[in-house]
Amino acid sequence: MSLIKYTIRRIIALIPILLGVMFLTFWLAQLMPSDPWTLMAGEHMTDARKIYIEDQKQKWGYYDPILTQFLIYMKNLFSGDWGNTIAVLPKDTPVWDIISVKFPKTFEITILSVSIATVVGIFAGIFSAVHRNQWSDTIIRFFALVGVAIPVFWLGMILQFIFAVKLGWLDATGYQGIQYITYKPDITGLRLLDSFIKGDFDVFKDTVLHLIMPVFALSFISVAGITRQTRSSMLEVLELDYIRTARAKGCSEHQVIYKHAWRNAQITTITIVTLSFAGLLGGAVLTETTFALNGMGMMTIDAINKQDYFLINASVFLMTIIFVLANLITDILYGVVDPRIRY
Amino acid sequence: MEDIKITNLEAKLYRPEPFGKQMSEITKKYLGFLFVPGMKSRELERRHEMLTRFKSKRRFITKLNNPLTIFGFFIIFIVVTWAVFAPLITVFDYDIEITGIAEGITPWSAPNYLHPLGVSKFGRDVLARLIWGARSSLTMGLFSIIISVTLGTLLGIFSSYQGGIIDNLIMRMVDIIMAFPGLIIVIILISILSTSMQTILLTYGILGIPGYTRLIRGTALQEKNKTYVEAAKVAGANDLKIMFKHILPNCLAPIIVAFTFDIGGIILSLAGLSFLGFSDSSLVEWGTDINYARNHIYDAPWAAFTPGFGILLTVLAFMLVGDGLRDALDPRLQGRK
Amino acid sequence: MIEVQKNTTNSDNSNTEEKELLLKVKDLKTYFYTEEGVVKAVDGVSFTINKNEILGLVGETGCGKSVTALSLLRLVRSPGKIISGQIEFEGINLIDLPENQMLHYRGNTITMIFQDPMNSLNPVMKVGDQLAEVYLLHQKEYLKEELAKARQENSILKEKLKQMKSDLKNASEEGAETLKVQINALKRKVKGRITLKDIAYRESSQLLDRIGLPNADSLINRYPHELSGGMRQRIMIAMGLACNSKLLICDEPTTALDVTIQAQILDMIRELKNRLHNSVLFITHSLGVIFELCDRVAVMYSGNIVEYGTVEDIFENPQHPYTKGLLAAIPKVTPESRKNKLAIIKGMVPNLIYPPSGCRFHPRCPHAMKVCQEIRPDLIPLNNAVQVACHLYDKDKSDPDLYRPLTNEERLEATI
Amino acid sequence: MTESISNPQIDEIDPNEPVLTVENLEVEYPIIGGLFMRKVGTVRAVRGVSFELYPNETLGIVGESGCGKTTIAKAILNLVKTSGGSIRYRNEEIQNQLSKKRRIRQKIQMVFQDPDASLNPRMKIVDIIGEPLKNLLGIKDKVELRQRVLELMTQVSLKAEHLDRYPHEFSGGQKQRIVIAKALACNPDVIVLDEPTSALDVSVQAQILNLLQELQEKLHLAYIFITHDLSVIHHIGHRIGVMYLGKFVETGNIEDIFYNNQHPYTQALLSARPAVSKSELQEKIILEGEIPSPSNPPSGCSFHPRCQAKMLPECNKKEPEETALSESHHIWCWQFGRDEI
Repeated sequence: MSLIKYTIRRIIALIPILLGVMFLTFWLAQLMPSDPWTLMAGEHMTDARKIYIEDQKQKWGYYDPILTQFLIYMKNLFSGDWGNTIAVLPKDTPVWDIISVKFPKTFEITILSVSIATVVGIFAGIFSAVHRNQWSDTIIRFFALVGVAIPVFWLGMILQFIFAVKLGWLDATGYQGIQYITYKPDITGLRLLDSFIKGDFDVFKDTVLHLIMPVFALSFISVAGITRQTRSSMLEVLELDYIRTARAKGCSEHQVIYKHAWRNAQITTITIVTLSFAGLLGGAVLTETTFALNGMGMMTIDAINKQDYFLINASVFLMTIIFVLANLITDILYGVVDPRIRY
Repeated sequence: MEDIKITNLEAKLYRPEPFGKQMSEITKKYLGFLFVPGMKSRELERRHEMLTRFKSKRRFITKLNNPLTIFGFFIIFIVVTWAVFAPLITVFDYDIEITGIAEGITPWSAPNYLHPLGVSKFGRDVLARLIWGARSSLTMGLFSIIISVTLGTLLGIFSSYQGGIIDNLIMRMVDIIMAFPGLIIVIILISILSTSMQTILLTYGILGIPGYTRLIRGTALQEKNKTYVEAAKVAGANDLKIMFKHILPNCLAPIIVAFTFDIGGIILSLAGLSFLGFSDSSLVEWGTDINYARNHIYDAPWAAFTPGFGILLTVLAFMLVGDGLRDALDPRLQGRK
Repeated sequence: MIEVQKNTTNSDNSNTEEKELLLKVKDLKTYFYTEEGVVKAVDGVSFTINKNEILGLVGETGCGKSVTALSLLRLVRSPGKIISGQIEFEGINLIDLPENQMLHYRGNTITMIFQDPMNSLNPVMKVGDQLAEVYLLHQKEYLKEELAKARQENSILKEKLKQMKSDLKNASEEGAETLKVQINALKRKVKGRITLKDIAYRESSQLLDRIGLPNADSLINRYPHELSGGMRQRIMIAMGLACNSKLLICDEPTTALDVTIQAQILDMIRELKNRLHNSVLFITHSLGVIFELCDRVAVMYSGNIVEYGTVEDIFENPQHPYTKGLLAAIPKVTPESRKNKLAIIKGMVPNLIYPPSGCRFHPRCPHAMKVCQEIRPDLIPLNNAVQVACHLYDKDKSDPDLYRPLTNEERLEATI
Repeated sequence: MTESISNPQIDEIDPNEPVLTVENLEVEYPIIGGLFMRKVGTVRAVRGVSFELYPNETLGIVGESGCGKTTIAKAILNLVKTSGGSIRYRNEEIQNQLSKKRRIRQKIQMVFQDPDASLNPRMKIVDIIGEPLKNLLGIKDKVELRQRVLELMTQVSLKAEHLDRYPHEFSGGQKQRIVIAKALACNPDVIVLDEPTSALDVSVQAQILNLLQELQEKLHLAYIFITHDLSVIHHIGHRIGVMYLGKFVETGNIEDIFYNNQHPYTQALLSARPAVSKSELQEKIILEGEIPSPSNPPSGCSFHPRCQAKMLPECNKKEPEETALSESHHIWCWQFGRDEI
């Protein structure tokens, strides 16, 4: 009961944030040096083109003040019309069509990386906390810090150099081998999942081989954060009084750690996991660039470079929504794990 | 009550002793028992008294004394030396590094004795660019973080102390800014404004404010409810004094830790930004170098690896020191090791 | 309800010798290796606890009483370490036991209650889970038996239910009505599947009932933060008594509570002890609580026991200067006590890293002699039951140089 | 700019003139909750408390946690906002505006419960004790400040070498001395002591209590001594108010409260106090249940659900009124008030 109330309260608290972000993005995109309509026009315009542009101008409220434009934009957004691309190829396609192709790609890498990172990070963190100040702890801490400090694109390049250039085991870039370039993941959009469902194990294997390096690079970085967070919250929890009670009850060290301490340390780990998921989803730009994976990140950069107004807006909105949702999920999980929070 | 009372004369004459005299006192007290036989047990007590006086400092330093932190300090020292004395260390001038070295040098050539780390685009010396790059990374990292820390701290303390509507308003703004996808929004801002160093620096500085505001607000809220704040009010301190004389000094520990961490973080994201091509072209920058060398990992891997290694080491150093500082400063970890 | 205080506590002290020995601690030393130096928190403590008695351990902050308690269960955490000594529990030296056998004692035969009930219960686990855990840890066999019984009963009930349902089909109209009522009643009793945890839960709720907590059923489904401090402490006590432990160690269980709640908790401990005939080691800094609750008392100062004997003897006729000072420092509620100033013990508790030489109390002691500075006194028995660690009661005081009072100057040196 | 240190009008002491008068003090805290985190109710932490404080006397306020005794202290010192009643310092209304009146701020000081928490860990002792001197008396000169601080420290038996140390280098008792020295800095008339010894050990408590008594004799201070420990207040107090759930239930002098107590709560509280000698032992009255939450106090007399005296019909309907048993002894209980209605 109270959990539902708590959830509703969290959702209400998130709405103004979402609106604020949307407006700011909208405003920033308007501030960009070039005007979408001029870009749209091109050099040699047919009359039909002129009419089309004028239509678009009317539709998006070009002649109205910015607030009205924003409202119009929001209205269109909710009715499913996210605008058409202006400069990014293919031109004049609905933005949503492009995103629905790019998004699963990024999503696939992200979910894989974060799941691996979560499992590894939590265990490494607990191990490190339990063996505090022993050599194994120092090594884990050092690697965790390396993970935080390493530039992901550089890590990617090193992987490429070793496994693609020197050893020749893997392809340096891309999503698939040249022979599968036409393969369309048309069930969920996730290449691994679709090929597995359809039984195309050649494609599946090919995809796995292509994803190993980017997923490794991304998870190496998120593992670091998760390990550090888990370690420090475990250390904190292990000093608390109720851990002493658990020991006095006769719990073995294993029970103390996994039954009592870990449940309480989870709370902070949840945050870092959900936030790194949201962060990777929005910020896999660098990895995608390094490995030439044509996902959301690369698309957004392309859109900014070409000043594709609608595409920029749409992708920033999407990333913010994901971030806000991740926050919401974190909050709800907090409430589930810790009964004290949902008063 | 106590055995020793201070005479009035003593009270009037009492001034803090000069440092040298204090030190000689300490040596006398530390080592006195060596010279006077049979004094040992009582000397131990005195020694303990002196120890408690210096305990906090001592504890702080011993806590920093672990191999990882020392390693971090060592690297920071080297990188800072590079940045400050770059013109003395390398034979290649900054201008030459920008325009490229005179003819006769093949671009992307392998390391040789004149160019120990090889040559990159336009015949630029990789080592020289590594050294010059430290300068721009550190300057940009430091300046933007100083903007964030100063403004973020002020806002955080103010927000937490005022509470109510002001606090709510500030925190909603913070939430909004923090909900943006960081790198993307920087790129958008830069493409609106310009890719000059000042713009990038300011953008990062301003986008960093909310993080600090939130951090400081959290700590300050805890401090605000402690009894010493009420005691200060009873002693007649006004709001400004309470905010900056009482609350702020007690919030410094997390600021210092976050500061060290974030210098590393900013250097890292600046590198990412230049890797994507959004950088000030008049700067020697590690990220830019990697960007240039990206397509040459087949024929000139050194050109990409060296600056990357520079980034890794510098960032790692700041993180190591930040980690060490956190262990030393965190009150929750105090008193155990 | 006005309850006359049961003076059982002080009544049967006379026959201490006849009592059976439960725990014998000998020369226990627990040190903490910190950066500033070695903290000698417990430095040679010896005492015994008999069956069916309450021993009080009293002392001021930092005298090592809590560390003593934790040492008994070997719960001292790094950087602390038990250096030497013996902890003989029913003839078995706990110090030598391997860790997995020690687990069998913790929470089972020896249980412990801590000071702060707020933080001593796991905030994310229901009260019932935490109580059930004790049963699951230590009484699995018993639970399994109960489970088998419960399952059998349940299956019988299920059969009966089936039978009734089939009866219902061919019952007359009148009979059907009553049958329906019966079936519904039975349905509530029958459970789908009974697990070990259910049994543990049932036991927990019965336990809470037994020790007199109202609404045990709803209590076990709550989280600790929903309960008051006194309630939490009662849950802690219940947890300690779940397995009919032989020794209950209470580490300042009432310090964080209000006086009226403290009275309730003390009453409860006293009553439970009378019912279960277990032993209690009660640690507190409050002499009053000791006086009202305990049979015997050990007074600790700076890691040592300085006086040890029956509560009556020590409170009526304290021997050690520290005990005397402590008793005199308490404001009393009698008309004449207001007229005088409180007696004070000069100085402050010594640091445990560099404790004073000899008797640790000598820098604050009004009777300090030269010998106190040099030799640490042992506990020596006085008139039968009381033992005191003080040079004032040395039998041989022939050496005039050793047994002269400290000069003012020496004293000053010692108090720095 | 700076106000003069000694105000002749204030410094004159008339022992029969109350130095502090509190009338019908009310303090409320909002309860925040619901879907939108709005105010959904109020906790009446203090409900109509009145007392007078005379120079040279110690007024004890006794009660269990959550009964509002600390709130009274904070209300007097303007650390919480009051919602009703009046607080007067020698006939000058100071309710909710003490912070603005530097002249009176000097005269009312406070000692907090936890000496550890009431000292700013990042300030030196000289700065801590010197703070009121700087802020309230406007002493800016460093040498003079050190001088004054040293005098104060001597008064509470601290040594000159302690001047430049940080709080963590002191023991609990010494820290409390520092706090007392700070409170004494501006020659106050009233010191509110909020459980000044409850965080301390018995032997240190005795030192502090003796110090407080000495200071009172020497400086003619008036104390409001808040505590939960009856034996302490028996030792140091002159008049006592026993509080339960935001209200006084019984007030009187030592004789009245300790040897002629009438209210069932006072009796229970006294008997619950652990004795340390045979002569003090008495029958235990074990109260049942817990102290109710002040956000949802019981109807009528707030003590009635735990009261062990015979229940009267009024007990759970109307709040009891004040009844004077003697000139000094007042009680809020229907067992006494009923006859006169």
